[in-house]
Amino acid sequence: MVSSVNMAVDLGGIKMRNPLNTASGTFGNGLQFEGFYDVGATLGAITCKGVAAEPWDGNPAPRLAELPSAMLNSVGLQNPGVEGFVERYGSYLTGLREKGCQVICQIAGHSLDEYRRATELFEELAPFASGFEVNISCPNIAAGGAAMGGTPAAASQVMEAVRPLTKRPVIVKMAPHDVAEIGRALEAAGADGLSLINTIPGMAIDVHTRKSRVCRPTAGVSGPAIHAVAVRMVWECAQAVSIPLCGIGGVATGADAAEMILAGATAVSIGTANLYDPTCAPRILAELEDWAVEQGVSDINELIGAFEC
Amino acid sequence: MVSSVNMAVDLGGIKMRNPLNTASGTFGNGLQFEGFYDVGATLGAITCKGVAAEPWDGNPAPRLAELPSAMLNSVGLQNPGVEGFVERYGSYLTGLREKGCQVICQIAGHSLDEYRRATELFEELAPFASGFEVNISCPNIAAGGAAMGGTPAAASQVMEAVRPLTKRPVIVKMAPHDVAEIGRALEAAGADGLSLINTIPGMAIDVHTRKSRVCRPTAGVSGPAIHAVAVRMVWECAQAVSIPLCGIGGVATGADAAEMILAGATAVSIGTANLYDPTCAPRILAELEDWAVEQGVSDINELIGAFEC
Amino acid sequence: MAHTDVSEHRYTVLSNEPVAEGVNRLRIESDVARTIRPGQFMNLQVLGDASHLLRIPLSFKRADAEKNEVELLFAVVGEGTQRLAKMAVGESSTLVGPSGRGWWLPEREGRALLVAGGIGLPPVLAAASMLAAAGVGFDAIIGARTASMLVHPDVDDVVGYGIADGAADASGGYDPERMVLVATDDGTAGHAGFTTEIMSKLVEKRSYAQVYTCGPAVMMAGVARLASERGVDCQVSMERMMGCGFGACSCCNVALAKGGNALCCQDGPVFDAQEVAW
Amino acid sequence: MAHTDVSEHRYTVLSNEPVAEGVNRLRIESDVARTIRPGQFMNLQVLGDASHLLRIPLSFKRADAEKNEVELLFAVVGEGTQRLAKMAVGESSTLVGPSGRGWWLPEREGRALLVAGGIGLPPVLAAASMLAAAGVGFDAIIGARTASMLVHPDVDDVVGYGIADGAADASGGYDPERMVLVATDDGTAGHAGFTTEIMSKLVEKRSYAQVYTCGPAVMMAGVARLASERGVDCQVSMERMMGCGFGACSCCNVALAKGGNALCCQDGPVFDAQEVAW
Ligand SMILES: Cc1cc2nc3c(=O)[nH]c(=O)nc-3n(C[C@H](O)[C@H](O)[C@H](O)COP(=O)(O)OP(=O)(O)OC[C@H]3O[C@@H](n4cnc5c(N)ncnc54)[C@H](O)[C@@H]3O)c2cc1C
Ligand SMILES: Cc1cc2nc3c(=O)[nH]c(=O)nc-3n(C[C@H](O)[C@H](O)[C@H](O)COP(=O)(O)OP(=O)(O)OC[C@H]3O[C@@H](n4cnc5c(N)ncnc54)[C@H](O)[C@@H]3O)c2cc1C
Ligand SMILES: Cc1cc2nc3c(=O)[nH]c(=O)nc-3n(C[C@H](O)[C@H](O)[C@H](O)COP(=O)(O)O)c2cc1C
Ligand SMILES: Cc1cc2nc3c(=O)[nH]c(=O)nc-3n(C[C@H](O)[C@H](O)[C@H](O)COP(=O)(O)O)c2cc1C
Ligand code: FES
Ligand code: FES
Repeated sequence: MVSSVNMAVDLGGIKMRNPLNTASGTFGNGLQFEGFYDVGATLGAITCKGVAAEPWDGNPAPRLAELPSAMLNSVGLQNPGVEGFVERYGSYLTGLREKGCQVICQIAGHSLDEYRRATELFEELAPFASGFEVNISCPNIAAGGAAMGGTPAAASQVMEAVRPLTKRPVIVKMAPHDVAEIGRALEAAGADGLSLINTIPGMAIDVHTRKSRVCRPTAGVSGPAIHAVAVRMVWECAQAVSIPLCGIGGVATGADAAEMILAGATAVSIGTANLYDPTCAPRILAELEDWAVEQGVSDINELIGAFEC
Repeated sequence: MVSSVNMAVDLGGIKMRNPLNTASGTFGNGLQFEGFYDVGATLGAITCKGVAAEPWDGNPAPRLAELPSAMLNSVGLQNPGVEGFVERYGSYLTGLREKGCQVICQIAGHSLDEYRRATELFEELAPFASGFEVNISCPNIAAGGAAMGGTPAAASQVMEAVRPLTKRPVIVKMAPHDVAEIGRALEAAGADGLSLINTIPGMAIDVHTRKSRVCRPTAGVSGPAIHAVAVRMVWECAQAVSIPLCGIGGVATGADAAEMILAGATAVSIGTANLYDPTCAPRILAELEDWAVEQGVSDINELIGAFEC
Repeated sequence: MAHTDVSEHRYTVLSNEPVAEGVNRLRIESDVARTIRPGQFMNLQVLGDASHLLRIPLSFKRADAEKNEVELLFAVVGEGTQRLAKMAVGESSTLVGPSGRGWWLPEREGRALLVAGGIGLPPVLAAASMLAAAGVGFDAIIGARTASMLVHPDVDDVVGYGIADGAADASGGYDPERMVLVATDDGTAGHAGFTTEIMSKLVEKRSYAQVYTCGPAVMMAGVARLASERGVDCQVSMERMMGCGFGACSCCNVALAKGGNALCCQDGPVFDAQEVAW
Repeated sequence: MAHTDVSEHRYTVLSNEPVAEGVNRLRIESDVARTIRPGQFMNLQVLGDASHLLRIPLSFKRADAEKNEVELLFAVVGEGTQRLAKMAVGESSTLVGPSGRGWWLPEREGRALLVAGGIGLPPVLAAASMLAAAGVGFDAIIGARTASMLVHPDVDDVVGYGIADGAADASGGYDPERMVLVATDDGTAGHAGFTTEIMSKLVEKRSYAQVYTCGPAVMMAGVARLASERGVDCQVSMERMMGCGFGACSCCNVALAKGGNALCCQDGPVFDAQEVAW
């Protein structure tokens, strides 16, 4: 990809060749997309599915419902544990690194101890990880996840537990809630960057059976329907912290990604759009680059936070 | 409307012939819909546009942008003040009451004092008001609105200021934020009911100009895109309080309204759908009634909070 | 103030085809033809894509109350108008209208001047028909970005066409006084430049009692300024994004010179140019 | 585990018409025909309504690698399949596939039994073709709610039709042993009742090495139980709402008998019935 505009960005020490990243849980672990395009040659980074120290089964079916311009999921972090993950994807992910695509491994846990153990295992088994993303915002598990990230104090605790265990960059995946306040707390606790937002908790009821359309009463809303809310939260968070942000939520076009950057995001992750439009990432990247050219900058970094209000 | 199911509900002392209400700011003050159907003969209640003691100009253009399955508005509570409102709509609204449709007047203000003055003026000038809704959740004004309703303490203050000034039912319109906690505080402060949610703050940037697509950086997202989030918040709030709720957010079909009721709403307001589908209310009412029949109940009240989880 | 005559009507497509670059002529059958007046508008629902909630507000060129027919011109600019352009003959949906306040006849005696820019054309053509029917003489300035975007047949049909004195009027008669002048940004037809440039010369030659204008906001502001400098009354048809189109949401405000806001869909879309804060 | 052969392909509609009440036959031209195998599926995008994000996962009846053609049958159940039913000849969009793991040939020698319920039919017809090509004899039980919902021509075409012994096979030959039995819930054709009722009698008369089934979950569970009681291997084609259809989201889990979850789109849709936690 030859371009007149420098597209490289630095997400808290994770040096990306361009701002495009993938949202955890919506990109398998990269391999699933190799039939669509050359992942390693295209993206700035990929963020892998949340992985815990031990394997998790995830939630029972049904995990998915369709909503207007959105989907509702309750996967519940099904994952094979760090060992299983490294076994299955380690060599593939090592290959991605060699192609210049950064690999961000996501750390999940039900308790501080589990977060610690997962981090230790990753440190030991995943030399290919460019950095880590700590998931304190999954709305679909009963313990850990959003339950651990709901207040500045709880969020900091997780960051403080993980921080001493690795020298690699650590970013934190935030829930769509009090992002300025919690962002500040996470920055103080040593986060190298923040990614936001995770899905917005929502509810869909089958009015005939009076039961949830998914396996739990509430689940996570994602997709274009949440984009404007996500951009607003990125902007609010950007005002509050000085560490870099990865903007996530309903990005499906280059313009959507550009909005995130203008609002203050250094990198942008594609989530749900990967699922229904698996070839979207190279297109979004091209559109983003065209936009940077149109804006007359020589470096995309000039556009970060360049929203005028 | 002859029905085998009792559709009448009691929204904190506001006795509605059926659960259908309209969301403030999306229904003019009723009169605008008379060309579409007989408002007074159809709805359980209407909620009027927010009105302050003195006239407000509202925000400059543009106030509106279209989003996927949603719209973004920044009207900023343009209103003619209580006197102007009563002068223009008083006799029409008195007529609605006579037809059996309740009239809820919405109170807006920039400060506790302004909320008090508006309430006093309404008490004096609006005998047609069945009750009041206090707006502590408008995201589109710099002072008052959501700024007054952001914490349990601030929200209670407004309720405590208004409460002694009227004997009529007072419900409070809540922002999509900490609804359980703030709901409990409002119940303790004497609210007869709660209505939720107001629009979700969002942001839409024109990436060519780098400026907001509306007049302020952030504005309010409404429509089908927010429905699942709204249902979840109604459910969360219903667990936390024992006063009745009016469910609002993206209701466009009878099934959407039924979800609100199952989640714990006593009444349901139609908002944005009134704008793009102005004849929707009678259709939604018929669908809701069909659903109640299908569910085999003799009284719609049996379905309030009947979500099974 | 209340527009309880605004209602929902079905419409059925009678014809729908391109008439200039990026412009379609749409003929619909609808009851709204019976009540709609020049300068008013209707808000059309185009089915198919539930992610686009809002209707499409369109002015019209001509309504035939007897045949229940309305003729519209619309620019294909975004996804809504693209879907509208795909509606086939016989397809039907609903519209909300007739909406807003339309043009009024000149309050003073004398000639009228019509200035249309781009897709501001349809309501200006409706004004022409209104004036012709009332026996008010008028001249017209029609602007477009380039020749291929000029809606020749429709302009011709209603006000006559070309940079010439004298033209057929809407009733088929002939007004030997009428001037119809064309401007394109790139000079591919008529004057190379803006309609306001023609207007500033024309108002020196002829005197007018009333200007009717619709087009891009910057053009209308220029037209309003020229009219006001000459002390000529000026009616402008304003555009705003519309949430409802019938006064229910307050999304379509037009700032007023005296302070405060009017609603474009209810108090307009036609305003006295003097009342608007430009 | 990795399905890097899953890719995006264009498809163009060759024909699309109703063949039974609420069921369309869709023939498409697409490269996916070259690689897709019986029991696999594809995930079709239907353009038009941006509010529906998800693609429509469909199994297929027959693929012709030489002609680049795939034949599908789909039930019109909701908005997505309604839009698909409106796609006209020549219209095109994209699909993702070939997805998942298809049917495999029986591991033991002997006759196979096919059991299809409702719109579970297409993958079962694909299994029939696969068996016929491999020279494996089979019987078939085809269920529907009512006679008008039976897809006569397609069943006939592939396995023969009717409550009779002996039927034409896919290669046009004649299998004098083949039984093709029909059940409708309301008795308007064949046995009045469930396919499992026929099956429980049939397995007493004939012995089978392998059952292939697709249909409503409750039917498949019944078929799996009957098979397991008789010690017959059973392959089931499962359905789940799918976020992606290629292993990227983990939305389509199928609970396993040994504990844990498989992904329907990647580890299935065809599973060994014994592996599934019913
Ligand atoms: C009272 C009124 C009368 C109108 N009459 C006509 C007419 O006779 N013929 C005609 O071609 N157009 C007319 N318009 C403009 C027309 O409504 C818009 O072009 C149309 O809504 C665009 O829809 P879209 O989905 O294709 O575009 P979008 O994709 O929504 O937007 C494309 C562009 O059009 C602008 N736009 C969108 N909606 C409106 C709107 N409601 N008003 C103004 N600009 C808008 C957007 O800002 C954007 O720049 C009128 C508008 C109003 C308010
Ligand atoms: C692997 C696989 C193969 C399939 N093969 C076929 C086939 O060959 N022919 C056929 O007619 N149908 C098949 N289906 C089912 C088909 O995908 C759904 O009927 C279709 O997606 C419904 O879309 P809709 O938008 O019309 O319905 P919606 O309005 O979304 O829903 C209508 C109903 O269909 C159900 N449904 C929606 N999506 C799915 C889904 N992905 N899987 C199962 N049920 C769903 C909903 O729960 C609801 O009850 C298959 C499904 C899977 C998973
Ligand atoms: C099916 C699915 C699974 C997800 N799994 C995870 C996960 O494991 N970890 C996580 O942090 N976020 C997860 N998310 C949230 C996404 O990473 C992302 O934050 C969210 O979907 C919003 O972005 P989008 O609208 O672009 O999808 C998941 C989302 C979806 C739709
Ligand atoms: C154009 C517009 C104006 C609004 N004005 C008000 C208002 O004056 N007071 C208020 O409490 N809510 C106001 N709202 C919020 C609605 O009452 C409602 O809470 C919100 O739109 C969510 O419901 P919906 O998705 O059905 O529209 C407004 C919403 C819109 C779209
Ligand atoms: S568009 Fe709703 S008030 Fe004008
Ligand atoms: S549908 Fe996404 S993993 Fe199966």
